[in-house]
This record gives sequence, structure tokens and C-alpha cells, in this order.
Amino acid sequence: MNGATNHLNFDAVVVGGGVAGGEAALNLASNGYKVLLVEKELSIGGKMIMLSKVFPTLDCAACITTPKVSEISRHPNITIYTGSEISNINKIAENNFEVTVVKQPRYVVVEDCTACQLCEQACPVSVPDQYQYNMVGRKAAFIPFSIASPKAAAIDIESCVLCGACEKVCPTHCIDFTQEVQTLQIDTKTVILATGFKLFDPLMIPRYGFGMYKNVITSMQMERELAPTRPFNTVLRPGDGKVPDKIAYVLCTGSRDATVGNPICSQICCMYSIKQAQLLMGALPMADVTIYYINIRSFGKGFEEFYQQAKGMGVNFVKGKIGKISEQDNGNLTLRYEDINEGILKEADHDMVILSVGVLPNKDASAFFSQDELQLDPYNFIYQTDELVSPARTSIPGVFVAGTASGPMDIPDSILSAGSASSEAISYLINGQ
Amino acid sequence: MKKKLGVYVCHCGGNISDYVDVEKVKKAIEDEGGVYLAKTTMFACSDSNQKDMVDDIKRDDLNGIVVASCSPKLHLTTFRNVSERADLNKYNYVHANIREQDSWAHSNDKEGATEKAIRIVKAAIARARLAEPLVPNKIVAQKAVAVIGAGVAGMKAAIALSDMDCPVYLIERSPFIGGRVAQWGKLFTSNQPGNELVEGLYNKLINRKNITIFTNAEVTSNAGSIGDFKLKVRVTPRYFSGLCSDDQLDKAIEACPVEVADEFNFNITKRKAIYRNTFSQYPQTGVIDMINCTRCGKCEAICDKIDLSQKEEVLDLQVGSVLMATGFDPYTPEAGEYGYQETNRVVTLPQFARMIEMSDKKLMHNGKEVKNIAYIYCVGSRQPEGGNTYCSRYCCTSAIHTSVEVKKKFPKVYNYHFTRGIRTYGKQEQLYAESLKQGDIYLQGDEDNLPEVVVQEKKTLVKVNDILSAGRAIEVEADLVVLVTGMVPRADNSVGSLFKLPKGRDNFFNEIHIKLRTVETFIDGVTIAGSCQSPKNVMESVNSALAAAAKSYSYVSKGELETEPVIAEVDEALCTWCDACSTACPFDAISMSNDKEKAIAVINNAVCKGCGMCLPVCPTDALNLIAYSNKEIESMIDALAVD
Amino acid sequence: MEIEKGKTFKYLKEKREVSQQAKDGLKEFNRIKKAILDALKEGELTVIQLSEKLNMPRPEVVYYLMSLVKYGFVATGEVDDMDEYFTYKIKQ
Amino acid sequence: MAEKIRKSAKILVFSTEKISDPAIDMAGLLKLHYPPTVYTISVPCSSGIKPRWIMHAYEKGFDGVFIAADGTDCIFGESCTEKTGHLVGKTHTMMKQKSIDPARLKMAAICSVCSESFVKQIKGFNEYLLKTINP
Repeated sequence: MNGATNHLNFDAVVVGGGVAGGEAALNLASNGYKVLLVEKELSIGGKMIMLSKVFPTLDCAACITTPKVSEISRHPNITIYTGSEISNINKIAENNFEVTVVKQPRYVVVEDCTACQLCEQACPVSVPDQYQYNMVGRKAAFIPFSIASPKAAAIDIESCVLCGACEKVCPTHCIDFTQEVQTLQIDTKTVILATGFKLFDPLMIPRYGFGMYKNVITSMQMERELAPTRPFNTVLRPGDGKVPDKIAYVLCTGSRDATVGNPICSQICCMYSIKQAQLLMGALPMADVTIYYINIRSFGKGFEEFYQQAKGMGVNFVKGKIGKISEQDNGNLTLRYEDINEGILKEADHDMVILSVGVLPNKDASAFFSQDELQLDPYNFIYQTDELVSPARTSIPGVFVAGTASGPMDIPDSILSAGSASSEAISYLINGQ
Repeated sequence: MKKKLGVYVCHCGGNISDYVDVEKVKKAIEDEGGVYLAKTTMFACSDSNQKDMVDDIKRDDLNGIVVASCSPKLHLTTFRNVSERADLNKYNYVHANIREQDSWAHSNDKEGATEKAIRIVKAAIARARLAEPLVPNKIVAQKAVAVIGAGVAGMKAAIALSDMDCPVYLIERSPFIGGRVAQWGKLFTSNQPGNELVEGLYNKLINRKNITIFTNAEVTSNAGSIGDFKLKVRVTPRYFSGLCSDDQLDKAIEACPVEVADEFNFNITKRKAIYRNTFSQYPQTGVIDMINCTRCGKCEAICDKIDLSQKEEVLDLQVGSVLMATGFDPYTPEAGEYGYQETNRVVTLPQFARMIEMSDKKLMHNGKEVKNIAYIYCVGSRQPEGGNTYCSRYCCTSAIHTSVEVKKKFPKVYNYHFTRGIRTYGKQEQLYAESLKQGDIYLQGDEDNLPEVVVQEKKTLVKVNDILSAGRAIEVEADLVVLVTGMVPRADNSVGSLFKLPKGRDNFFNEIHIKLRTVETFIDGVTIAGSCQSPKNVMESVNSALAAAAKSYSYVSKGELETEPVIAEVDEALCTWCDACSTACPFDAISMSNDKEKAIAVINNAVCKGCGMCLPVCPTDALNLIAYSNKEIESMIDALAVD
Repeated sequence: MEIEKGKTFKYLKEKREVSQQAKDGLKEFNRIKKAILDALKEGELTVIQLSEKLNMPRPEVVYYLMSLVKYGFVATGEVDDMDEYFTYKIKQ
Repeated sequence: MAEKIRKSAKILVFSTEKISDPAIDMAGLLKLHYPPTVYTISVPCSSGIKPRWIMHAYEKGFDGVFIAADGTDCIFGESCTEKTGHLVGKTHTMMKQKSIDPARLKMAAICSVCSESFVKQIKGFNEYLLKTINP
């Protein structure tokens, strides 16, 4: 099978299996179009499936994502490739694209895997679990996370020592180390890019001490600590396992900050931080939560009320810019900040600091196109050529953008943008232009 | 048939199990009559659990299922689909709500919540024991959509539907289409003027054969429901039988003796009772406003295409779905709110936008050149007491964009922004940076420290204790105070009541689920788009319009829809035909039949909506609602009542 | 070569070298796992106590301990009077 | 019969699927607490509740029955309020015949976002019922 290529036909290729890509794929599929959904990770569901609860309703993210994910994975018109990446997209003519997809071997036959986890138990290897943002280990033979879709094991071949323990215990003999990289040639009529966003890496701001001080974590790590499938089974600080009781949020970490190359606002951090603060007050009733902010941007439906609710629950809001974070011997952290209301420098001690990291562009998409130019905006998000009237259009006719690939947005806006992209794609499929 | 039931109690990843002892619930119900297997599950809705359920049903020949989890509004369909995939009739599935109506509502009383969960699940089991397989009714879906409101959202939705090969009726209440965007100048971020944007959309609209546009038209009644809405649309005439020449129209307008405030310019100018579109409104023809017209006939004498004898028409439309895009009103400040109406030096942001559009060279107001402009933010939004608690989302960006544009057009002006914290989210941040760069001054108050407007005879002062400079009291003498007003729901949103559309706490139309189902409403077949759902900017409105179009299309595209088989049925033995039920029925679904030995009531299955209004009025208890029979309800009451 | 179902790892072993990093990582994990489990044999300990006993940085103790909880070797014990630190014990 | 003092009354709520049940759901979402001895059965429309169901609830030991009615929002038509009122009247007559305090049946219009009003009504009703149960 080495190097074999398959030729396949679809009406649409959707790149990215997060909420936006999933919604776009569903819209197209339920109108009778054949869709290929290509996802880089081992599971669809994007970042949303990893969240704890969502603002402003405090629904658990899993409760509203999993049914959607399962609808997508069961839809007869949708084919899903996980662990797969686009290597090239060529536009031949209107309604005629050639897409090359590279599918990495999972070393597990998904159809035969029952997710019994015996391989996971047998595997001797332990490496940091990327789905828990490295706060805990996972095996080299592993199920990505409990609500993953497909819910099937995978082998992390880079960490695998090829001991064969997993194969020995697998009751369905679904582990298969003979799998190879597959290159697939796909003909399609339209392409939707839903490649999502990347999180800001706070290592870029050394004065916050992330990486050095273990009790300084990112908001995504806290999201995991609060999720039902959490790494520690309760909220603990990773520095020494203490239950924190004085927690600080540093908003605009990597957003609205030209010094790190990202002058724009990430649109979601205020709200997810307020949400986490509310959840923390619920989980740790004795805890003190302080949010250091420049402006609170609770602009969406029900958001301002949610912000007021957090204030009512006793979350402290301090208008202040954080200058420097330093660590004390006991792992506690001292925040030096400018209190804007009083116009003076102050210091405050906290035992855990959460950096509310911002949204950065995922630049992968522009590399897909070798012939045509996929234009990016000044911030490297996909450029919307007719932003006000046809927000899903890109510089390549027939290629549409959905969700955060075009800029920061929250879940409802991603869903609407996906609705918009699929609607434009259907028009394009019907009218061929 | 003896029931073999499967019962699944969901942890909901802690949402339920943090307050309800789900293992205890499982133990308490596993010996109930009919229960064959009982399980707990971390996420009942997860794919793997759904698979397990299908396997269980097939392996053990289960003929009834109960899932105790969240509200049925979220997952009833999910589990009905699971049943269907396992070849079990989906009406043998019963949902028990132990989250919204138990674990969350009683999170302060774990014992009480657990006790309640046990009874709720037992009641659901009792119901599942009696559940019968049912077949959904099929109805014909009219392949046409009515789009109500022809602002940017409505226009864009109409075009999208037309592209999907779906006939559209675009119904606009005012004489011109274009909505609020037509009233705006340059738009952020493209800097395209609102009128050009509207023109582009209008040109597309009139080229589509399957779009019918009605202006001056209002939906006055609605009968029917998803698949077949029967609308009555009242069309007020324009009183033009054809086009007058520009010259003639100008003369006719000049001749008109009636002058009224021009709502297009937010009443800062006047217009006649006969008037033409501004260049951003379509169709490009005149109209007579009969509410103010005195029928003097002066205009008729100038152009023979003017015809005051035209009569209003009422049209009947049949559509499968309705897409609401009725938009918003700008908030109108109360008299005296920040000096509004106390001096003409205080205007609203929309009025100011019109002023800029209408002035060139110098920005003049009341014969005086405007130099210092003070913008007061959050007027009508984020109100600390009563009123509107929400943020209107568009206004920070809009005000800053206006201040940037005004500075470009009139470089001598100074902008002072009295904010409550700037919310230029996302890429709009660049605009805030641009405004700072051009030298705009930003001052900030908060809900306990709002700016104050002092109106004096010759001048107007705006004061605030500025929290950006440690609470220093700062005052600005403003030639013009611009109140940055938020969005409020349309003052007359009666068309929403025609469809019984639910409204949220903020009085905007409410969606089913804010996260994942933003354009659908609780009223089947009716979708919402644009700022009638919540404040939105142009791009956000367009995205929601396209999403709503796709959703509305999905209701009508197949030409057929399934509806719930929950309808009334008559126990012929008990019925003595007394007419009480047919009088009670709001849908004329019940009539008398003489086919049998005696006169009895018969139900028209296609028309019955399953409300049950006929049930309590029957003197012989001969009527029942399928799935809500006496037996089913009373057995649930029994299960809930057990001590 | 003949590929035997259930022993396909042999096939890949022929074709691919296991990285030194993976081998070292496994050794390291086994060493720390043994150290933590041995230490806990004598009784329940907190992260701080373990860190002192094993002369291992606290954050590393947290990471490995939590991994061992996840893999089912260690269980969480009680929290102290101040509601600050949990103890951890060998899972029976 | 000696009964111990009860903390809360046992109340059966009839809610409507599209209007008042979402409001009761939202009360949970907002963590507005009410007694856990309040149980809900939802029906398509409040005007379709049979008096015999209500009477059945009293027979089986419910202290009170609360109809969370659609009011004028009812999707089945405006006559809903009047018809629900009528069936309440009919039930009151039946209750009097059985010497049941008519105040043990309560009706209020609960709109789809009237969560706070629902909780307030239920708490008031509970207090009233408790006074009659634990005199």
C-alpha cells in the first residue's frame, strides 16, 4: 500500500472539525451535499469540546457539544478524516478543486476499536497529555479524551517503544502497526476553511513568569481543571497540589498588546474569565477571585448581566495593568500592578495566577494554496474580501471561511459564521460562481 | 405487550451528580415494574453512550427507554433518534428532566434533590410502561419563505434563499427598503457608505425572479403553522401609478403644503407629505404619506402618474417558513436625560451621523461652527437602575468610527469621549488606536459615577470624575453633545406577537439556545435574524441572516415535514355528541359524524394541533390526547405522590 | 516478511528505530513511579512531604502523582484541616 | 393520624411545553431555589388539563396543584386564558363537593422567561399550604 493514492469525489471539503467546521458540514450535509471533513487532531470537536462550561448560560460544554459531534459523525453525507492534514488545494476552475489530504496512521482500526482502554492500561509509556495541556500524563497507546469522537484508541508513535504490550491485550486485534501514511486526492466543488485559532503562548511575556513559576497557568489549563474530565479531580495548583484560595486573573495576556505583535482584542477572554471566576466560586466557596482588567468587554446577549452577576457573587474586579509577577518561597505569587482607578503602583499576593490568553491566527490555511493566493488580513487571519455583505468570502472564489479562522469570535458568532459560510457555499454549488 | 425498559441516569459530568446521588437513584428504580436494565452514565448524550444504548436495545430487545438527564428541550430529539437507530419506535422513549428541574434548582438540598430525582424517574418509568408506538403525521411544506423586514439582514436572507432556489416574499413595513444601514454614512470596517451597500443588495434583489418585494406592507394576521403559514399582508398604496419625471416630482413635492418631521433624518429635518426616496433608499420613486396628506390634490395636478384614488390591498400569502428580520430602534433618550431636549446642543449618535452626511466644508449646528464634541457613551444601555441592563455592542465602535470620520472631514474638531470602558472587541480595536492617534481624549466613569451634562444659557458643560486620572473632576465645554444611544427592540414589534414569538429579558426576540441554536425560535418554522434577536453590527447581522436563511430553507426544501402525532382522539363508546368540544377547538378540527349508529365527534387529524383544549370540556370524558391519556398522567401522579 | 496479526509491532520494529528520547522517557517514568509508590507504601503523604522525601521538585511530584492517580496506582486521601493539601495513598 | 411537621408542601405543577416549562428550566439554570417537593408534569397547553387529573393528585396526597398557565402568550390561541380559567372553576366546584380547600389549587400565567415570578409564586403557595398542613 506504500504511497498509494485514492481518488475521491465530494461536493465540499471542510477543513477543521471544530464547532464552526462541524456546523458548516452539517448544514451542507443536511441539504444533500456530500462533505469531507478534515481534522488535524485525533478527535473532532475543536477547542469547545475541551471546555468546562460556557458563558453566559453555564451549560456544560460537553452537554451541548457531544450531541452535535455525534450528529456529525453519524451523518450519512459526512465523511470524517481525523489525524489528517491538507497538503495542497488547487483550483482548476469554478466548482472544481483538487485537494490533497495526508492521513497519518493512527495504528488502530477505528471501526474495530471498542474503547475498552485495555491497551492504555497495558502501555508502559507515560508522556505529557496534550489534551490536558500537559498537566498530567497519558500513555503512548491512548484514547484522546473520554468524549472524543471517534472514541477509539490511537498510538503516539513518537513516544511508543514498540514493546507490543498493547497488541497483546487488545481483544479485537484492532491495533495495526502496518498502517502507513496515506495520501488522498480529492475532487471537490467548494472548500470551507474552518481552521480555527491558536492560543497565545505566554512564554512570550517573560515578566509574567509562565513556565518558570508553576502556579502561573493559562486559562485553557484552568478550563481543564474545571471540566468534568479534569486532570486533578479538583482544582489544585500544579506547583504543589495546594487547593488555591486567592486566585488572580490577568486579562489581555497577549491581546491588545502591540509589543507581542497582537494589537487587537481577542473578544472572548473577558467572558471566559468571568465564567471561570463564577465556577471557581462555586467549586471553592472560600476562595477569593480577583480579575485584573483594562476594560471588561461583556458585549453580547446576556453578557453584561453575567458580568454583573459575577460582581454580585463577590468576584473582585480591579482595573489595572500587571507589570510583573514574582514568586515567593511558598509558591505564592506577587503581582505588581498599576491601579488605574487610583493612579498608583500596588502589589498584591495570590496563590495562583491565571493568564487569560488571547486568540491568535492559525496561519496553516494560507499554505494550502500553491497557485492561488489566499489573502490574509493585517493580523494574519483569513481576509474577508466583502466583510460586511458577504463575510464568508475569501480572495479565492469558491473558498469560504467559517469561524475564528477569520478573526476572534465566541461560540455563537462562530456558529452564525458557519451558517453564513455554508449558505454561501450552497449558493456557489448551485450557481457555479 | 409486557414492557422491557432500559433506564439511563446521567451524571452530566457533575452537573447532576454533584447534587443528586445518581447511584442511589439507579438502585431505587432498578426493581420498578418493567425495568430490565438500569445504568448510570457520565454523559448520556455522548456518542459512546448512544452506541451503548443502541446495542442494549438490540441485544436485550428493549421496547421502552427512559433517560434521566437534562431538559427535554435539549435532548429529547437526540434520544428519540437513538431509539430509531435501534429500530425502536421513538415514542417509546420517555425523557426525565433531573437537571434544570432538579439538580440545579435544588443544588442547596442534595437529599431533597436525590429524593425528587427518584420520583421523577419513577414517573417517567410509569409513563414508559404505557407508551405506545406512534407514527408521525406528514404535512406538505410550502416551498416559499416570507422574510419580514428589508434591512440589510432581510435583504441578504432573501438573496440567499433565492440562490437556494426558494421563492421569497420580502415584506417591508416602510415605503422604502434599506433599513437602518441606509441611514448610516461610511461603515466600519470597509468604509463603504451605507447607501452603496444597500444599492448593491437592491440591484441583486430586483434581478431575482423568485423574489417578490412588498413595500408599505404589513403582515396583519397569521393562521397556520410550520409548513403552511397563511399570512394576510396589507399593502398601503404609494399613490403613484407610474414614474413621474424627476422634474415633475420635484415640483409636486414643492407644491405640497404639508410639512412633517423627517424620520429618515431622525426628525432633525422636515419633509412633505409627498416625498421621494433619499439616494440610499429603494425603490427610487416617490410616495405619499396618507396619514399626513390632506388630499388637497395639488400634486396630482402636476403629475398625472400621481393617483390619490388608489386603495389599500390585502394579499394572502402561503409560506412554509417565516424569517423575521425586523431590526431595532435606536434608543430615544428621556427628556432631560443628559440634557436631551433641554438644549438643541444635545443630539443622539444617529442624528449626528445624519448631520455629518448632510454637511460639508464646515460642521455647523444652529448657525455656529462645531469645534468641541463630547460623546457620552452607554445612553440607554447598561443602565444602572431599571431599564436596559444589556450592552448594545455596536455603539462603542460606531461612536469612535464616527469621531474618526468627523475628524477626517472636519480636521478642526476635537473629540472628547465620556465612556464607561471602551468595548471595541476583536479587530475593531484598531479603530480605537486610530482615534487615540488622531488625538481624541478619553475619559471614563462607571455606573456609580456617570457623566453629568450642565445646560447653561450660552454653553453646555460635560463633567465626570475621570477614573483614568485617579478620579480627577474634569469638565469639557461642548459645542455639541452626542449621546451614544444603544439599540432597543422595535417600539412596534406587534408582528412578533402574530407569531407568538417569545421575547427575552431584554425584550428582543429569543432564540432556542444562545450558543448553538441562535436563529431558531420556540415557534416551529419561524427563524430570527439580525438585530431583532440582539444588538449586532452589519457583519454579524449578515452572518445571522445567512444562517437563518439556511435554517428556514431546511424547513421547506423537502416539500414535506413530519409533525408530532400527538393529537386528540375520541372514545366513540363514551361520546354523546354535545358540540362542546367543537366549540372549544380553536382550529375547527372537530366535527360531527353520523356514520356510526349515533352522532359522534370526529377529529380531523391534519388540522388538530394537539393542544388538548377539547379535553376538559367533554362532559363524558370521551376525549384524550395521544400520549397524555388519563392513564398516563394519573400513573405519573401516582409515582410522584408515593411517600 | 510475514505479518502476524496481533504482533504487527514486530513489523514496524524492523522498519523504524525507537527514539532514544522515548526509551529514556520510559526509564525515567519507571524510576519515578517506583520511587513514589515505595514512598507511599509507608503511609499517606502530601505533595510537599513526598517532595522532601524524594528530593524532587514539587511541580514534578504533582505531575507524576496525578498521572499515577489517573493510571489507577494512587488514590486521593483526605484534605488537611485547613482545606489546603490532600494526602495520597497507594490504591488497594 | 400523627404526622411529623413537614418542611415543605407537596406540590404538583402542570407546566406547558413551549411556554412555562422553559421558564421553570431557566429557574434551575439561574439556581433560583424552590422546595424539592415541587414536581412538574408538562402538557402541550394549560387549557387541556383535565379536572380529574387535579382531583387525582389530591387523592394521592398532593397538598397543592399549581397550573403554570400560558396566559396570552399561548401558541394555540388567545382563548387559552379563558379556557384554563374555566377548567379551574370546574375543578373548584368538584373540590368543594369533596370539602377540599379551593385555595389548594392555584393558577398563574408564567411566560417563557418568568422564572423569578414562578419561584416567587411557588414559594408563596408553599407557605400557604404549610400553614394548612402544620396548623
